[in-house]
Amino acid sequence: MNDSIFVHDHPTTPPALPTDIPAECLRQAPLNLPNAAELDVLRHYTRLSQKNFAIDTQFYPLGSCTMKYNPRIAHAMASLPGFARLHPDTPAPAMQGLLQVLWELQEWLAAATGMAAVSLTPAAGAQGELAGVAMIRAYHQSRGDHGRNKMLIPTAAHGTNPASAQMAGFEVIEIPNLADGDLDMAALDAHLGPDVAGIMLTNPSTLGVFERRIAEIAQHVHAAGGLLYYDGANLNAILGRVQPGQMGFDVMHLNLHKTFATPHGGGGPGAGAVAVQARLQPFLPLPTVHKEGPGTLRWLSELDVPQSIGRLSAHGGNIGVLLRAHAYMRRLGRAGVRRVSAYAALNANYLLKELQRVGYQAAFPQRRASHEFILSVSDLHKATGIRALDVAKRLLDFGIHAPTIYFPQLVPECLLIEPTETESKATLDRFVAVMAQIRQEALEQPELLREAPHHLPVGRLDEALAARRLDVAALS
Amino acid sequence: MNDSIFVHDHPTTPPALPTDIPAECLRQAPLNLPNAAELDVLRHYTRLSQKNFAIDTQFYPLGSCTMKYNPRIAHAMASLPGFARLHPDTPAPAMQGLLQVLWELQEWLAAATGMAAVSLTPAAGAQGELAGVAMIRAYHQSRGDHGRNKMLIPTAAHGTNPASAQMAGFEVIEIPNLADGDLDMAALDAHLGPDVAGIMLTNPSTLGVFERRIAEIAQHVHAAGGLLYYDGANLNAILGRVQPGQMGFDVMHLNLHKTFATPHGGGGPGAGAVAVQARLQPFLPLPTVHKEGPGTLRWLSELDVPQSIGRLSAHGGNIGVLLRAHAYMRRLGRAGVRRVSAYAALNANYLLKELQRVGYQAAFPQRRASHEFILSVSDLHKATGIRALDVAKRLLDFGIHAPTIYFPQLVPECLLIEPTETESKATLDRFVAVMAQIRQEALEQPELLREAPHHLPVGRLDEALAARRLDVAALS
Amino acid sequence: MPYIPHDPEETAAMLAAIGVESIDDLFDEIPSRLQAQDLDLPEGLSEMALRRELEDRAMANSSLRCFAGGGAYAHHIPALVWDIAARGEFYSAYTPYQPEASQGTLQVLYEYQSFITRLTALEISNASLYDGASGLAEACLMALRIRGSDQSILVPENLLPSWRRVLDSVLGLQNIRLISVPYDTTTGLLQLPEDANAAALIVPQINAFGLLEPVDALTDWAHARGLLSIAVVNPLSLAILKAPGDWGQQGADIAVGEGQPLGIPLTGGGPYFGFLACRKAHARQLPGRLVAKTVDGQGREGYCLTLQAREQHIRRGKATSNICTNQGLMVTAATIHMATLGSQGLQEAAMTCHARASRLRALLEALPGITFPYAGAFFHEWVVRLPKDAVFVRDTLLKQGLLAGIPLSEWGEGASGDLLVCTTELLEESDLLTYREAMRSMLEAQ
Amino acid sequence: MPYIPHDPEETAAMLAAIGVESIDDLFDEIPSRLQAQDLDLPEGLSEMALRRELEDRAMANSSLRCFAGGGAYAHHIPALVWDIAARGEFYSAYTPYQPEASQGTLQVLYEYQSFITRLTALEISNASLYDGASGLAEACLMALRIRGSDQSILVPENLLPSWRRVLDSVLGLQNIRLISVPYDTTTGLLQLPEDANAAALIVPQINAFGLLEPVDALTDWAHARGLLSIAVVNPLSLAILKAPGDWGQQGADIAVGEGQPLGIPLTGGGPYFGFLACRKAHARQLPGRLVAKTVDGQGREGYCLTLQAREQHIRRGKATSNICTNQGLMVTAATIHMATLGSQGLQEAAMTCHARASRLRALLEALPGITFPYAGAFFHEWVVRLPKDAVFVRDTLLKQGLLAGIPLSEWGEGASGDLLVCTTELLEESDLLTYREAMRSMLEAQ
Ligand SMILES: Cc1ncc(COP(=O)(O)O)c(C=O)c1O
Ligand SMILES: Cc1ncc(COP(=O)(O)O)c(C=O)c1O
Repeated sequence: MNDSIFVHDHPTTPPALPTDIPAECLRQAPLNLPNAAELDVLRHYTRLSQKNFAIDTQFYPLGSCTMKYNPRIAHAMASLPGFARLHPDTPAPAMQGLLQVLWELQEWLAAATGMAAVSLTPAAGAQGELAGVAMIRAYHQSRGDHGRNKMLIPTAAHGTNPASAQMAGFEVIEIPNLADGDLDMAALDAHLGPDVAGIMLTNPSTLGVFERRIAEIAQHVHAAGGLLYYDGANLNAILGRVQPGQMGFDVMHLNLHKTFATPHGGGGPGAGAVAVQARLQPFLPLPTVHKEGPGTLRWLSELDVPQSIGRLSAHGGNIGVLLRAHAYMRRLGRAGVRRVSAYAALNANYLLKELQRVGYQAAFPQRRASHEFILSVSDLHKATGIRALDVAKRLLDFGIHAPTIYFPQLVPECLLIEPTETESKATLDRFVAVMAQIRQEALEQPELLREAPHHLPVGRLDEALAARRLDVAALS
Repeated sequence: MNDSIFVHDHPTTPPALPTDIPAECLRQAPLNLPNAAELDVLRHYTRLSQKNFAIDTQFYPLGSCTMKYNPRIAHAMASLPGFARLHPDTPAPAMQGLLQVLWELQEWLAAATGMAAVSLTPAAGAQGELAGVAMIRAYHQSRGDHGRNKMLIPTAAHGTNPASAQMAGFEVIEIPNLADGDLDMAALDAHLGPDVAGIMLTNPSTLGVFERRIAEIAQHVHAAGGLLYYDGANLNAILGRVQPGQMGFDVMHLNLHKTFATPHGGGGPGAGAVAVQARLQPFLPLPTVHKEGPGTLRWLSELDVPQSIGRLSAHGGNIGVLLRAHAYMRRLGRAGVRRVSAYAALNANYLLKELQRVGYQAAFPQRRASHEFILSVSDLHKATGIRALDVAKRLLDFGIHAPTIYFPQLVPECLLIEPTETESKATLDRFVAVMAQIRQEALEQPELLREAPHHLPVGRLDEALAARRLDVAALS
Repeated sequence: MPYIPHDPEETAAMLAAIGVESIDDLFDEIPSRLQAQDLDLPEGLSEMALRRELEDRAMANSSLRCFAGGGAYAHHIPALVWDIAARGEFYSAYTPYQPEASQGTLQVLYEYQSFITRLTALEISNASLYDGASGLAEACLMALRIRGSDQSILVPENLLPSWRRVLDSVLGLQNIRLISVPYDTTTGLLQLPEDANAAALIVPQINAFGLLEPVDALTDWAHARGLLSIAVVNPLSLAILKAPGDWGQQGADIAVGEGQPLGIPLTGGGPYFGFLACRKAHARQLPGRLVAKTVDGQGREGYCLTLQAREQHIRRGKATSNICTNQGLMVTAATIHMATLGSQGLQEAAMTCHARASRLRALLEALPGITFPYAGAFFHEWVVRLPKDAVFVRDTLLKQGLLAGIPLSEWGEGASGDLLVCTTELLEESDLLTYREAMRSMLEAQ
Repeated sequence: MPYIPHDPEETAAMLAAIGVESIDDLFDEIPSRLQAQDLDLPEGLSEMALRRELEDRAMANSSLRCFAGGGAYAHHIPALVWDIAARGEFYSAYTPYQPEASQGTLQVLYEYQSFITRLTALEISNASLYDGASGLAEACLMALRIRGSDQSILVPENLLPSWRRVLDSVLGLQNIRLISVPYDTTTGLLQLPEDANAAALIVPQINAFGLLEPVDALTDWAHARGLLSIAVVNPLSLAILKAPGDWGQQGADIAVGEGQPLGIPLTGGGPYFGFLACRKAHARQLPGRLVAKTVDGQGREGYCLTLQAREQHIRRGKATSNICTNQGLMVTAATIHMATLGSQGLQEAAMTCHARASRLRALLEALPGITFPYAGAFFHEWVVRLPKDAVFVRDTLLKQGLLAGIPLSEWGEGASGDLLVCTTELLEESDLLTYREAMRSMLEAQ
């Protein structure tokens, strides 16, 4: 383990506090953050960084997260002083460069999704979901349709879907999936009715397969007066090829930190832009950018958009992330955007085929992979007691980040694998070879997996102890 | 080992070459550099970087190299587009900002060294030495004193000293050191005469001690018509406290990549500015910066300085390095510059004392350390066969870079240790503890040292095989 | 093909392995009528052309000396902060689901939590929320969960209006009542009612006019009436201002704020991050990620996410929040920033901000026609009342390279001449003089 | 104390351990009269104030569209290049004296050497020299060592004059004779004498006027007379131009050049790096560092410095050069740059440079009064002869944000209207048109 930053502290005498501030407002106990030398700080955090797995250093096939290459040029562009030093309350005439970028991004995302309008403000997917279902709510209410308090969500959906629906005041109804991965239409129909506000779907679904009856679903939901929400987490699978708008969705979010290659940053920041069909446009969260003419762009406010669901953060959202997404889209252009889904699908289907070849079981063997796919190691589990967790931990020993495990929960002992389009065949082939070796180890030396990882700074951590002790801050 | 970058190659078809260039001038065989995906390139070099020890990640007490903290602000400043995009042939009125920085640096280095004038152009210490001895040569010749073709150099001097003297057409005469580390005055006097151009000294010397009789030496050399060259590699020991100009030196270089904290970059670029007393000013290498008034700075050329020894590189030297040195000096200011030598000496003397305490032998136990000091492990060698090399390699296992070893060659089994002022007491104490442990290991388990390093990507490499095979480029 | 490594031979080999003819075949489960052809997007650019276009755009934003605050502050960020935060190992990693492969991020978060608890004098800090305003909404929801019955919150009218809007948007969805608490228009300070039925009182220290509130009294008022006290604080100010945990008799229950002043560039409004700290007793109601120290099988110390049962990926609809991706990289930068400055550096920055504010106020006081509507103590921001329309003044000073402040009329507050002015350590004495002179000639002009 | 970690207690404890009273005591071996007190240096600045001062200085340099070359070229550098090269592990390491702890730097250097040998079609490349010009001086010394007897070098008069000056300065010290070889003033190309006694002929491809020389004939001429051929080349041009190893019957013996076009920012003239490649037979005469692949005790592949007996730290006065610190970080960046572009990217960049040069020449040809003194083939740079003084024209175009080229009169060459103009891939068609228009109005003006 690295030393704590606190070991680098050099005690100092706190300064005399201002005398023109009432004593009752002033700090009591001296602030106790470490006073460390600049080199010690630099060294500490540089060395900590080296303990991370990251896209820049490892293959990172974390399903549902689209861990693709984050172009360094996007970081450079977002860091230009002309953007980085801009105060949010700068009047519009003095930030036309930024507004032009944001306006273009709105336009491009609308084009990419087949939607009428976009708001860039949500800070991540989950906030986009909240905005989306809030718009659904506002839409129904604007029509005087007040009884729609239920949101349908597939059992396999990501946890943020029900959490967001709940946060927007909806009751969540779960809809099961069939064995082939598609939604259970009968269950859906059984729930549709005047109390249903809409349904939240991911397509391709979190099961890694395309929901084939999406047109039919849309028709049924719409017929029942509901709206369709599209969780854009899996947009990478169909980018430039299938527009959610064309599938019948009314409102959606995009995870720019997935599909549009902005960095995941060890857990954010992301950006969860929302896109809507025309009838939902009046409800978009604020602010959005409006172009009156070249060089005359401005933010829209409550005065312009009185029906808006309002604001989700104090300013315009995660603008630095939006700048990166803009740079990425501009670099790729029309053809490049379409190639994303093409090669994401190629990599996923190739990997699925190869992993099946070396003995792994697909959760949906009759289906094409989308940009990702699910393996289940239930067979290994039965034969040797080895669990998906053990396979994941052993992968770390080979310098490969583990896939997502135990999500979606309905597939037992599952690994959700998403290679992304930016990985080369050579990287995939190495992954297959390692997975083949791990499978053999599972059968021959299962303890090698059960005790993995062996070659990392720490072994498996005692999570129960962590929760019990709850040592979440160094005591001063 | 990392894969080679060549494994990431994707073959491509070379383009048709221009038709308006004669075929005989065009490339024959297609160029065969790897065409790798951006992510693969990024990952390859990021991972390679992690295999280095560096100041930013490890304590790096490499004697004679002054591996102090390289402030990140200096890098940021040198990278500003206003500097980084400046073409060298930009007319002076359009580069006043840069010229002002360089002019200030000239002034400040003159002040710090007690010299009359400075040229920043040499690219590293060795080029500074070449410039320096060339100026000595030019000086004598300008006076019609043509017989001075010998350069005196202490046996313990750095290899670049004799190499530079040789390169400037001098015959090198070695002067021995006494047992207390000081120069052998008798030997010096014996060689002084009308054929001696001068002497090259480092002070503190490469033995890590201050040459106490420097005033006397200067007097003798000057009396014999010679000049004194100061190798500034060890300036960190006396910065802001003793000026080489005051010690009697006529000409010197500074290693800005040592004393002034510019990065060593895995082997450069450095900067080896030269400073001279007034009588040598006409010979300074070109270009230098001249200030006619505020906002009217310009480069001096051969027309201005006809006696100059000329140019050492096509432009003005390693300007990006000079920008970093300027930023560092400006940040430190008068008081900060003086603190450099104070704390460098404190760290070195403390470390020496502590290492003696745990059993190591100083090469010059009666002397103060300067900013560095020499240990000899001859005692260990006699007792166990363990060599300085083994101690060095074992240190690597503890995440500490090895000191300089076997330099200066005249101290057997030596380690030249330079902690620098930017390391904390805690870091030094840990080093002492590790050295104590290694000493114990040497006595109890010497094979642990002899086979070290154990925890690095590779063990000791077969250098003989390297020279024999001479595999110095991947065959295409 | 930008960012795609495949060459034609590899693609062919992969297709063959899959057993299809073309990439299009991989989409054969998707009804073809859903498959769009060409999207209405521009052509791609080379990296070189992209850089040129975006550098031009960046230049099209004015470069202004910043006297605006209002929740986003121009501070000096040491060069090392983003050099380290932007290292690929931090930048391109994700949530530390595999702790063994994420000890870097996890230890950073643990240190971050430690720093925030020390700044706030509370026991637990989460690992970030989206921003201060959305963080306050989460804090309110948390208070409502803790209090159980009461479905209302007391919201001061001198809370930043943009924050109030976020509360309206987010809490409104769950029909939570936001009870406005007015401020005294002569002092700018909160005016509490005799009594109130609510889960919590929001206490903004500093308030929207830059004024310091009597936080001890406010906190005690809330506690005396069984309300929780939610402190809204500027983290940099806590280097010299009383920590929420020390407010009143018992201290605030929850502290929340905008983390931007801790090393995050302004970037037109984001990404920033929200911090949230509370007492240990309320740990299970905390939204967002939380990192704890623990040990591995060999007893080596290490870090992992903890109390995950609060979160959406486990608890789904019953989670304490829907937040998943949060603001990790911002918090990484903030941690490095705080470690680089240390208590000493933070205190110096805070003291300088305050000194500059006092100085500029003194400079302006001498100008004819200028008044200061609120007399109370401030940290680094105050309202000046100009004898001209503040929007007009602000727009005019723009041309001299100054962002003079935020006209309160843009918030629908105060008089038309009211301008909220902020100073930070980035401003030197010469900048203050420039400001004064610009203001003087502005006011003298007809 | 900037960059010094000690607190007073630590300092006191350390002094006590040493057994002295004060830090000054540590300098007690130095005669006190030598100890200066206060140096004439300015006060220190905070990082914040430093940044502001230097940003102002950087802004005080004009931002110009660059049409100047003459040995330093404005090229696009992909963002990742310096993001990686500036990582602390590369930036703050030193010469890989401990190979086990420096495999990163060593493998980079090995790959660099591999790339240079492929660009030049020679067998061995060293790990860098200071810059192209000083590299040429080293190449001459190397040739003299190989040839042994002859103490002279044939130096073309159409070699860049700054390079010639470096040869004069460095080689002059050892009394080496530099024999000038004139060029034909109508073609700008080298004019060889019938015969010559010298160790080597320098062959600049591209020459100082941007022209391509008949390198096959020149190389064969040299070899026929027992001279070595030293190729001076622009590494980017080698993506499309004949590699030195393929020149003439036997190929050039040594290739040397300025590495700056390979990902190094202009920075007013440096740091750049010199590259030098040769045949394996001459390995032991090579100046500078050299990295080789080898194995460790367990047979694992690794890299280390090799043939160190050539170098000053072993051979001292008899070393092949005095060079020690070289240009490691520049070569690291160049390696990443070449790997990022690949052959394909380098070829595209080279082709674009050439296409732009042809295009701009065509655009200018249409302007009245303009001529081109040399008709020969070029890569990306040529001389235009203006009907006005080129220095005046250059200075006037500066005000329009254009660095129009290098007036040859500044080198003491050509006619007063001669301007050396260079185009790279950074210039777009619109820039060429802007240039043409600026030139047109310039020439039309009285
Ligand atoms: C399918 C799915 N939906 C929604 C989300 C939530 O997105 P975010 O983490 O950006 O809030 C995720 C992200 O992990 C996801 O995978
Ligand atoms: C004592 C001494 N002199 C001279 C030099 C040469 O300096 P440079 O490596 O900058 O050429 C060095 C550097 O290693 C040195 O230590």
